[in-house]
Amino acid sequence: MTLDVAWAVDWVRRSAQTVIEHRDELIELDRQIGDGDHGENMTRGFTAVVAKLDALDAAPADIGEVLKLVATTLMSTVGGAAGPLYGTAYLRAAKATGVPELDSQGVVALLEAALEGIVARGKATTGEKTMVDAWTPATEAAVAAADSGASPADVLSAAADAAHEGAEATIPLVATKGRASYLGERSAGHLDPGARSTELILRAAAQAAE
Amino acid sequence: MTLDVAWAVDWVRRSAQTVIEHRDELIELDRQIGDGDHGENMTRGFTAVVAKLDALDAAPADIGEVLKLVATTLMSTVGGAAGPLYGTAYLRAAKATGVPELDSQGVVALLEAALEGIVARGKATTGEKTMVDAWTPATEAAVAAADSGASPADVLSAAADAAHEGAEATIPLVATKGRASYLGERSAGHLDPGARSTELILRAAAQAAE
Amino acid sequence: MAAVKKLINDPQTVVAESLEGFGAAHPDVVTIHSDPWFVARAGGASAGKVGLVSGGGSGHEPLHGGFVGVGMLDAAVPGAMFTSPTPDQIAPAIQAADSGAGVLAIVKNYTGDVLNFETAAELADAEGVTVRTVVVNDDVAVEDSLYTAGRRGVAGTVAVEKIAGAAAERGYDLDAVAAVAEKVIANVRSMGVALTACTVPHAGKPSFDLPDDEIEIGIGIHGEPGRRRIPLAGADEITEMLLTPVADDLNLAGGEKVLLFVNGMGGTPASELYVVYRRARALLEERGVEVTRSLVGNYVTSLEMQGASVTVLRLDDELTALWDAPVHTTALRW
Amino acid sequence: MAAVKKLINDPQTVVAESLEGFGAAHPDVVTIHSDPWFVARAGGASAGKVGLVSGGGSGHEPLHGGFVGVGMLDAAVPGAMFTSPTPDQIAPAIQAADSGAGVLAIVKNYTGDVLNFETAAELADAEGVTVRTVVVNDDVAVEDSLYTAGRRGVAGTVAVEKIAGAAAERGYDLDAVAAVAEKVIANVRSMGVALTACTVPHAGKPSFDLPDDEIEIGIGIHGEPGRRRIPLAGADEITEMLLTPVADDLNLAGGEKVLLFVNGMGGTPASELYVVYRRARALLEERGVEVTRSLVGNYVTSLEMQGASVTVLRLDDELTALWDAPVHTTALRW
Ligand SMILES: Nc1ncnc2c1ncn2[C@@H]1O[C@H](COP(=O)(O)OP(=O)(O)O)[C@@H](O)[C@H]1O
Ligand SMILES: Nc1ncnc2c1ncn2[C@@H]1O[C@H](COP(=O)(O)OP(=O)(O)O)[C@@H](O)[C@H]1O
Ligand SMILES: [Mg+2]
Ligand SMILES: [Mg+2]
Ligand SMILES: [Mg+2]
Ligand SMILES: [Mg+2]
Repeated sequence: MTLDVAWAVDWVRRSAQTVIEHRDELIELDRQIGDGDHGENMTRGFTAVVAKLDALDAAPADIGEVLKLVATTLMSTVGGAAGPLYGTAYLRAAKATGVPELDSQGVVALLEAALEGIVARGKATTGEKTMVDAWTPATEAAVAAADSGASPADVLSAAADAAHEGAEATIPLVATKGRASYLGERSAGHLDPGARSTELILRAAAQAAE
Repeated sequence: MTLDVAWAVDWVRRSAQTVIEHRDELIELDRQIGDGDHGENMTRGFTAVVAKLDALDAAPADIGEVLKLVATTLMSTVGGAAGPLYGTAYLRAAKATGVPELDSQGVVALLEAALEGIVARGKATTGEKTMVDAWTPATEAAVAAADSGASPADVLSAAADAAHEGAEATIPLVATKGRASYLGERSAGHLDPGARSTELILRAAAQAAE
Repeated sequence: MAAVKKLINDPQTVVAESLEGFGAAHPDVVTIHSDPWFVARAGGASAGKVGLVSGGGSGHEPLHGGFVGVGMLDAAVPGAMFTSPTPDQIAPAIQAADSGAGVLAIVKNYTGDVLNFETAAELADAEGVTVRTVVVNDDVAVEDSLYTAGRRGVAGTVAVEKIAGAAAERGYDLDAVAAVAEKVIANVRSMGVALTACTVPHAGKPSFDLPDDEIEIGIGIHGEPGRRRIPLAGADEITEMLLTPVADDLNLAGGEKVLLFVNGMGGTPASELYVVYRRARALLEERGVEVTRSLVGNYVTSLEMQGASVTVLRLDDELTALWDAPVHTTALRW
Repeated sequence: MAAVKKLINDPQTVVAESLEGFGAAHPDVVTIHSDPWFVARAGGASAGKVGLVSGGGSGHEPLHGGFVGVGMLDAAVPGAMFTSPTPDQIAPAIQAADSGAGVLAIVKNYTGDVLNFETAAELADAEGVTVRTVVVNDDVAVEDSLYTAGRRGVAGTVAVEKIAGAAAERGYDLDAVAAVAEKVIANVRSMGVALTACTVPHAGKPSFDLPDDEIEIGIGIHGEPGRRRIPLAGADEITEMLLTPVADDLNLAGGEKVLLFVNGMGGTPASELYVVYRRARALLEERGVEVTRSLVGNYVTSLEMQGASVTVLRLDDELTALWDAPVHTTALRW
């Protein structure tokens, strides 16, 4: 089994839907330890992405084209920290997936490229209470699943599960990157909004692959 | 029975005490239909009056001297509408009482002069929801009491009672003078703060005469 | 009474401490007199120039102290919070502003301000100063009638002070300065809205209680409730409720030129004031009125109140030139 | 979500409508570009002058649009409320500001601002514009460490923009303008306090919940909670909590000259800012430090937040002269 461009389009549409559904929750998480805009930023970005998708003359040729559209649209509409971070993630993922279909190792390559992009831009490592704390275990879980022969759908499902765990695990952390770091010790006890949006997006990927 | 300068000093001290005690109530009344400062203004003024009295080298010679001290001090410390109005009231009253002792007709003359001063300054007539609505019935009641042979203490007591009635009667009125007039119909249903402070001051006069 | 949540030390000292800070921050523009309290131009009265004095309760900053300086006021007299100053403050300020050419007192139409300035003018007159008084009454929310206290003076006061100040600087004599001030007063109208009340320090609680979904239309600048309370509406709709009575009262006709002034009540973000400005300007343009001058900002405030007022001044060439004339105060400068 | 009590029509349109109003009110100073949104000087880039561009989330007005004009910025890029603008807004603004002498980007130290400006600089560079970037990080409330996002950029940004702007106007080349901007950054520190939270329009509720008798010390300008929450105190005491870490971090010594800047967070009355100024100045004087320049007002705000920040800039002759140089923007003018 492999994932094709239809999966990519479905992933993006599901991402938009789940981000919009969780807009208020993401705002509230960001209000606790940031500036309360993450849900609004992601909603604005993914709404624009869907509008761009809808406006395409021809169906996108490959997964890479879809991801590139997401990358440039998020970059130009989200702003804040999340805009460049997710933008770079999708841009690197697009470059890693210039192929018509993805097998399990292809999915791993996509996730690894995205994570590398985020780290290259944001310079965060794990434990700093950022989206990296969701992306890193997600990527690791994907590697393990793919290495044990799981299908692309199962690889994504494992990634989403691990992203969930990773996001929850940000709660006790004291932030040392991003806006939450200004709070010092007071940032502990709250879930990182970017980690939560990461989890939502990876869950959407898994569901699109089901 | 007549009232002397000791009464005048006692009146002023009692006025200060009652105004200070009712500071918050006067603020609240003014907050309803004005700008919430009447209690503060009167407290500031009468606190200064008492300080001036305390600082006098020699006891005041006559009632007029006491009232003039009140007039100039209120004029220079109260501000707002109440400052010039009460200031003029006491100034006119001082002029009308350049005598060592006041009999009942002398008390009437004091009140009439005060009322005339307020009207001369503020150009309000009765029914406009101002302190004039307390001073006018007070003065009328004083005239009636004095004419029927009441003592100065009873004249003042009648005046205070009438001021109370007059103040209560401002509640349904729509203000057409002073700050409350800006509210139009919305000024109805509230007691006028200046009418209330008038009542307090006249009650202090009666109690000082007891 | 619970301590009120403000950056103050004590409600009794806030006005004095604030004036001290103001004087320390701007010694090149103002000098603070402390006994009695008033603000005068650094350097004192200019020989031969008509003096301009205004004043009123504190809590409306930058009005009036922020408008003391070249091209505007010579002195400003601050009362206690929301309370007119007393004659014995005003009279010395008038004297300080006089250089022999007389003094124009610019008074906002409140019983307290009018009465205290009246007495002060008598006192100054007794000291040989010629004083003329103009009374600003631009607030169309209030019915103007012979049988009431009349309309309040609100944000339009800035235009009166600026334009009369420029006239005085140009050498107009006292009658002429008074005449141009009266011309501004005759041609300026305002109306305001409050989204929240304000808290006078000594009162310790909000000036009125307003539910989260209601606003007060037709408020003054002393935290008084307005003429009516209405449900919260969009900025465009609210702006129309403010602009329409202003423009109607001025009888504005197509082709006329105006100054449009959107004033913040103290706690409204600048971004919102520009949203109001945008709509007010569009409404004027729909009437064929040309907005040739603009002012947007917090100039006549009610402490931390959220809300705004819209002021329109009908301009002619004289008023426009005087508006454009140089001004160097702490709050207005060009 | 209940409608939020603001003078806006819609959280989605408030930034655009506000910019439209801003442009309409001040056509002599700024031109508004709408696709993408940025504010540029009316008249465009001056030939041969280094261009200055800044930007950041909206909601801090007058920062940055209010500082566009002669002697300060060439362009300002507003993001959504409290959200950094995007590279495709910033890059055209940089290009518009360039007249061939290169552009200095003044960026406040937030991950979002830094990343978006970084990408924009790459884009502009690809179009042949030489871009240098300085990052303002004056907030001493935040620990500055190699292992964190570092200190935030807050009110000190005004000093950087003013002084670098004057340097550019005087003909300094790009390296020299960047050097003087870095000198300001090295010598400016700030710290802020919030008495109330602010409400971002799209969030619809206050940025934090603060009891009536508590305040947040060490806040930024995005409605984030501060470093710690303390019981309400008097203005003098609070001012000391702000000024002391600022002066300590600057290692101010007796005899040094400084600019003292008391900034309002948007909803604080001017009278209170001067109470803070008064105390901050006294504390500096107690240290033997001379306050030779002052600025007091709402310049870097957090919507309608009540609170203030204290900024101190160590001055030398060059910085003083550049601070004094003429400036003509909508928010700062002399
Ligand atoms: N340096 C970084 N590396 C990775 N992720 C980061 C970094 N800084 C911030 N983030 C992520 O960005 C999220 C905040 O995004 P958002 O609220 O949209 O932007 P902003 O902080 O500019 O308001 C945080 O929850 C965190 O997960
Ligand atoms: N024209 C007037 N004539 C008589 N009394 C007046 C007049 N205007 C106002 N007052 C009285 O003054 C009172 C308000 O006083 P105060 O609150 O101290 O002054 P201000 O209205 O300036 O804040 C009113 O309650 C009213 O009784
Ligand atoms: Mg955020
Ligand atoms: Mg009052
Ligand atoms: Mg008053
Ligand atoms: Mg943000």
